[in-house]
Amino acid sequence: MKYAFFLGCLIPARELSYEVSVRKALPELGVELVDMKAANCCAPFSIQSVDYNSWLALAARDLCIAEEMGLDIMTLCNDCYESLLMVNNLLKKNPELKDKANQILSEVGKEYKGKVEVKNLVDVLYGDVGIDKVKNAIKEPINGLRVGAQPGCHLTKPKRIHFELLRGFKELDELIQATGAESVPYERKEMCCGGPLRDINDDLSRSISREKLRALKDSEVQAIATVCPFCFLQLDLGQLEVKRHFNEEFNLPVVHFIELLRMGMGMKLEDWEIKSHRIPITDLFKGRL
Amino acid sequence: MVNRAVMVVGGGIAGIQASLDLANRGYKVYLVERSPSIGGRMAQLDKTFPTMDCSMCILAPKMIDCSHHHNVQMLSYSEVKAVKGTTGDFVVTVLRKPRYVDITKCTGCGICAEHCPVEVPNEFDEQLGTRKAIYMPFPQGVPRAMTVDKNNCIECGLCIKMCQAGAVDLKQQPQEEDYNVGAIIVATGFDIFDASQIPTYGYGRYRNVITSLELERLLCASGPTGGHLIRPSDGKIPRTIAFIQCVGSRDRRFGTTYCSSICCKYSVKDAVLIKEHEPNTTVSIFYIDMRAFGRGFQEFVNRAKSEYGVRFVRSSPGEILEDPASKNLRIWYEDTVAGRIENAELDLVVLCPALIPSKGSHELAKVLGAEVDQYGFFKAADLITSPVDTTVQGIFVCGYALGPKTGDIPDSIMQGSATAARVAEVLEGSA
Amino acid sequence: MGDVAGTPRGNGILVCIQCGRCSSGCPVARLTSEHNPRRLMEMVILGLRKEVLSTQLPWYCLSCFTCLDRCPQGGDVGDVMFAIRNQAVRQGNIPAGVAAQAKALYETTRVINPIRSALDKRASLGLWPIGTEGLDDVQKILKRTGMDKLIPSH
Amino acid sequence: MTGQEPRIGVFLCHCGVNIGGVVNIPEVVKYAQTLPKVAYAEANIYTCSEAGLASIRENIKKQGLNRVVVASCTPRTHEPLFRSACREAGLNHYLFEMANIREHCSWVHRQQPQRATEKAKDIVRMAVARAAWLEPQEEPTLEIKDTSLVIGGGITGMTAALSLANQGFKVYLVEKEPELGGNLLHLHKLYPTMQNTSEILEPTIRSVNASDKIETLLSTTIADVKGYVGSFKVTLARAEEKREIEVGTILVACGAANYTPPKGLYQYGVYPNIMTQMQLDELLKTGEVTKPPERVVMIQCVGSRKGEIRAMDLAGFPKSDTARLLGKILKAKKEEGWPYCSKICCMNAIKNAVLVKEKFPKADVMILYGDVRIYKEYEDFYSRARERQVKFIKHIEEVPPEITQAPDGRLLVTAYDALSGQEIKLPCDWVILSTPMIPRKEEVILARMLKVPISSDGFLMEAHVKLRPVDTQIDGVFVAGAASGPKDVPESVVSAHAAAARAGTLMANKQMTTEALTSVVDEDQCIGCGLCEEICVYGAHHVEEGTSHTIAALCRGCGACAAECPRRAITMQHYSDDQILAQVKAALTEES
Repeated sequence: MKYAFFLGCLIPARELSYEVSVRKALPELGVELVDMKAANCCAPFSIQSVDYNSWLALAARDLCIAEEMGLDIMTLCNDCYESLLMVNNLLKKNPELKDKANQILSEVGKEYKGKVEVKNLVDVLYGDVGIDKVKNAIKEPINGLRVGAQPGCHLTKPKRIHFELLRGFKELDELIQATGAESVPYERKEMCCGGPLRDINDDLSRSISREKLRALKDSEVQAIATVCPFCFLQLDLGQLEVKRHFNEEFNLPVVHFIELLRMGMGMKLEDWEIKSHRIPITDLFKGRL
Repeated sequence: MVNRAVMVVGGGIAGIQASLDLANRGYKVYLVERSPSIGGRMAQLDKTFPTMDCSMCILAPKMIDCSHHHNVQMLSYSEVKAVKGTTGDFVVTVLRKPRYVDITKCTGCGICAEHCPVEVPNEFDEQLGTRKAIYMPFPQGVPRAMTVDKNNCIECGLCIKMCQAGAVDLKQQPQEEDYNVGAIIVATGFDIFDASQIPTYGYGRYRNVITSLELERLLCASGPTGGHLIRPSDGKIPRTIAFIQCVGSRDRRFGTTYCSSICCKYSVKDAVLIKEHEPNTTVSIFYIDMRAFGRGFQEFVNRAKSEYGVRFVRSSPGEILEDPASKNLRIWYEDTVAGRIENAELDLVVLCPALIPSKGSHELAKVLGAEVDQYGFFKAADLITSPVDTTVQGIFVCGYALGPKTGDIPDSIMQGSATAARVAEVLEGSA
Repeated sequence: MGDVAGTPRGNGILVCIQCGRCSSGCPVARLTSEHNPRRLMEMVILGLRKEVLSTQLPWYCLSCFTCLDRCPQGGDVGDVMFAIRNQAVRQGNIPAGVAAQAKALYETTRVINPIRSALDKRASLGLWPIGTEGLDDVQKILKRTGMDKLIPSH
Repeated sequence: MTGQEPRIGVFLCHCGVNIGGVVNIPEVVKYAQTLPKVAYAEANIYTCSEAGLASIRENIKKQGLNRVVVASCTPRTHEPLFRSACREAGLNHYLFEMANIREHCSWVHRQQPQRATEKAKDIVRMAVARAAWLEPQEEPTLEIKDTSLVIGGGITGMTAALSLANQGFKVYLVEKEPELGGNLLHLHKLYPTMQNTSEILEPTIRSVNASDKIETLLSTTIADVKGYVGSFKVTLARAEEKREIEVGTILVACGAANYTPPKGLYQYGVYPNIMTQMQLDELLKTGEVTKPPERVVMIQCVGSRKGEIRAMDLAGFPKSDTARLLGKILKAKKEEGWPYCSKICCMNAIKNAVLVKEKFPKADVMILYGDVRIYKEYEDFYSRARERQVKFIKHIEEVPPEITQAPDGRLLVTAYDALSGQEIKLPCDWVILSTPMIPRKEEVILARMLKVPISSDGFLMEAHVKLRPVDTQIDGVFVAGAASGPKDVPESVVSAHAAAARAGTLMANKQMTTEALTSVVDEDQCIGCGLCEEICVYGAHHVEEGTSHTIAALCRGCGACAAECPRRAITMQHYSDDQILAQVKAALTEES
């Protein structure tokens, strides 16, 4: 299994530990990652809000790069996933849009052909690697840990599937169970982390995070597992901000799901990685770090 | 020589009306009904607007007329399997499912049921009540004969011992019979949209979220609770109740884009009934458009508001959450006229699901070679000029088998009579 | 209304029956009465340009798509928001945060960029250095689409 | 049975828990057995069930019963059933008496089961007392002429006429206008198929004219109706000339009128370019539009869903004044509006909105509504209208839209949009008012001739709003289409076929029997004062050679004549003084 590895902007800038865990864990599961060094930003919501055509063209350019590599794309960030998948679907379905994008791309000597798929970490682990292979890779199961999964909005939404009809995000749940931990159901599981309003309306953004955190607290989870680096940032760093503004404290450790998997596979986290969590995880994962 | 025999498929109010009109005219009518008794959906209802007649009370006499009528031969617990021929000369093959009871001997006294040790949920009560493995779906059932539900029967033989008439016969076999008729009338009615397909409302997960048909049974004096409105989770009398309209209706996600036509109206009726049962209950109706069309309904809505204090909220709620401990429900909605997002705690929520084509009607359409519309209801030959003709000559359709063209019971009855006219025209006359 | 309905992401406006499932599911609308996706749709339908485009209203949306999830008409309310925002930006209505990201994109191909220490850390871990490869591609594209002119202070 | 000693059988019904849950039935059974002339009494779970009826039949024979009392629910729904049970057992069904211990007892006294039981005993005692005096009656048989009169030459009337003709009956089709077609003549296109009305009308009119069984009478009205089911004698008037025909059945299909707003309502008749949907239809049909409109605003429920329910109690009117008094009511209604929802206006508005869009693609079309009452699968039609950017604006009763005229002569609609919570100003070129279908004056006068009751909202009343939608309370008279309330074309066509079926069945059987429940005049006592003839609304009495006679087929057994008669010369069969008084006595005597 070989993928064009789409890093996006946030991970190299803020969530290095996510990237590192992926680079360490996936090869163990037979996944080979090839970097997309010439890629540009996926054109997330902020850019989509400014101009539609630019969104199409920028995302299409990244897709072209993957096509040139002849590889499907794997993203880590839900925003990148949403943007690239949406555009890929749009251009595949709609020849007019495809021509429009290609006219713009002709400026930079590229042409979108529609030959690759866009996948996210969960798709790859659950769909391509397979849940059994993941289970087998678990050496030190994280038994008994009550985890609240935060799949993030754009894991399912960009497929324009009514997730009302597939509540609970069974793929991520099963992956968490595979590590031996328990994926605890909680109210508003499908609810947004609040991240998208960061820098637009911080107060609202934090209030939403608070609601989410309250729901998680209510169902007595010990840790939150995220897939999207934005969700991670919003719920990890966010807890400090919530504490500062509403002086309401949760102390819920947040981990990237891949870290959970990695610990389950018996790979210890390094000191700097542990420190990169604003809410300390040391007590919770004693002996695994 | 005109073939003055007709087959009516479906023993609901529409089929009954068509049968009686034709029988009174001297036609031989074969009335085919899939379930053990005729009566259809109307038999399940509590009371009917606006006379507030008890539904069964005005239906029962018509049902019995059918069973008495020398021109009506009832083929209950039977299904149409095949059709050959054309107008004036159809040959219909009917599967007579084994009742395991000799209908000519059984008096329906019910002693067998009293002794039957097997108790299962009763479909007629929307699973809220129970029946035995040998049963009559409801006391006024027609024909007045028991039926053995072989899937649940443990063959203990008690019923055979108990039956004075010696009517029970567990060895009965399915039989296929051919009937030669001049015309066919389809009156297969509707089924209910599965509300659990909209998980945000929690039907199937939250016990105090019920469908309107379940409510009818709860309100009905001869229903599982003897007409006492109690909520499923704890048998308490609900003090705060909400109706939610358009559950599956006007919904593109399930292809049920149409308005089911009756939900607004029966909700107002039920709301008023609840107020009459328990005056100090808060009843709210959540709607998008209050479609109280037709004579008397708008006036009824006004009375529900002013006299009974029923609350009307223009809103389609976003979600319902259950409190695991109390099983009370929290409903999130926007009062769109006030522009406020609100939430309220409720004891009971009644969903008003879309009406969809009845099970098996699609197969029937295939057998008949009749076209169905995009929703799966029988297609009228011409929406304006031939509203009760199917696309096949000599085959007619009435009641909800036509889809939401049928606003309510009077519409079904009119269509039933209309098919009778069409049959007479086609068989006796020049059209 | 036409301006929105006419755009690729805006046609969701046409199916709206104002039922209120989007608003009652919206996490933001629950917190502030200022945001109400249903009302915003109605205002667009009525063609209240000024009230919609020159205010904060289009910028409250999280793009969490819960509305899309709830809409019985399958209407993509979340998408309509982008159609509205595109118009708002052309009226000069663009929040600082969005403007900053757009600017960063134009100048570095990224909306967020690593700080010095993060770059050093990458190096120390032997990860490939984040550069600005493809920058003139990005700039060519944004010039072609005219988005460069939409970025304030640029 | 007369002269024979009464042997009364009493059957008490539990009606499941309806009665049994409140009244102590076993106790009442015991009590009934003690009553004079009662030979037998039993209880049934459901007397109306096969088992219950079987038991009645058996015991008539076994116990030699010659009177039967059933104490259960209402005769309205169940008497025919029990009567036939008696007949089947060879007992004249006028020897059957029914006591209502459900509506009159168990349902209204749920809280006091003890006293309810006592009351049930009283009711049963009274029924038994009357039963003792019951006498067998012979029901007159009427010949039914196989000719039908259809009143109204609109789509409903023509469809009904064709159906009857196709069933093989002779039909007189009467239309007051000089041509067939009715309301459809004024409409442009029909939903949901969007066909031109002519596509529907012309073929229908052609087949009406082609049918040798239909005699069409144009510019003709109904002057008078005499007779009764099977042989109505109808006087038709064409200008001056009168003509009498005899028919077995009558179908009323005179349709409905369209409400015209009073001058000034929404500035109707004050400013130009304010019209009703009907007028818009004609405009779109003729297509004579000088200047294409930039914006068209439609307002729903103009004159409907207004005011309170006020019964149009015509029964109280002296016949001669019907027209005048009715005129008054219609005038009042014109001011205050009609209470009901006219059902078809929303669809009609959307249809015309789409047509306007097709004709003038640039036009902005807005519909101000209270509720969008697009029922049935027409919802898809509503969706298509939104896709064509027809705009729907919900206003609330409290803040009705206002219309003024801008200096430039354009109209300005100011409306409160409930869903955005703000007032909006809509400069526009046309304002279209959606007005309801309302009862016709002629229709109501006709109703008086036919003795068909009028419903509270002025339309002809069905025999039973749920179960008998096209029958009337008068045997042989049927109603179809908008005459019994607003209907669109498909619904009217269905009701036309339904009425044709009911009438056809009646005529196909060639004869029917009617209730013996009529008045009889004791000729020795009668002085021929004619009071009975005067008060009988059914015209069942006429005085000849100094004595009054009853026309059995017309008599509805109301008993007004018997009550009026100064000489007590009139007896109501099956409701004789003896029977009533026995009942009253029983009511007053304390139970033993």
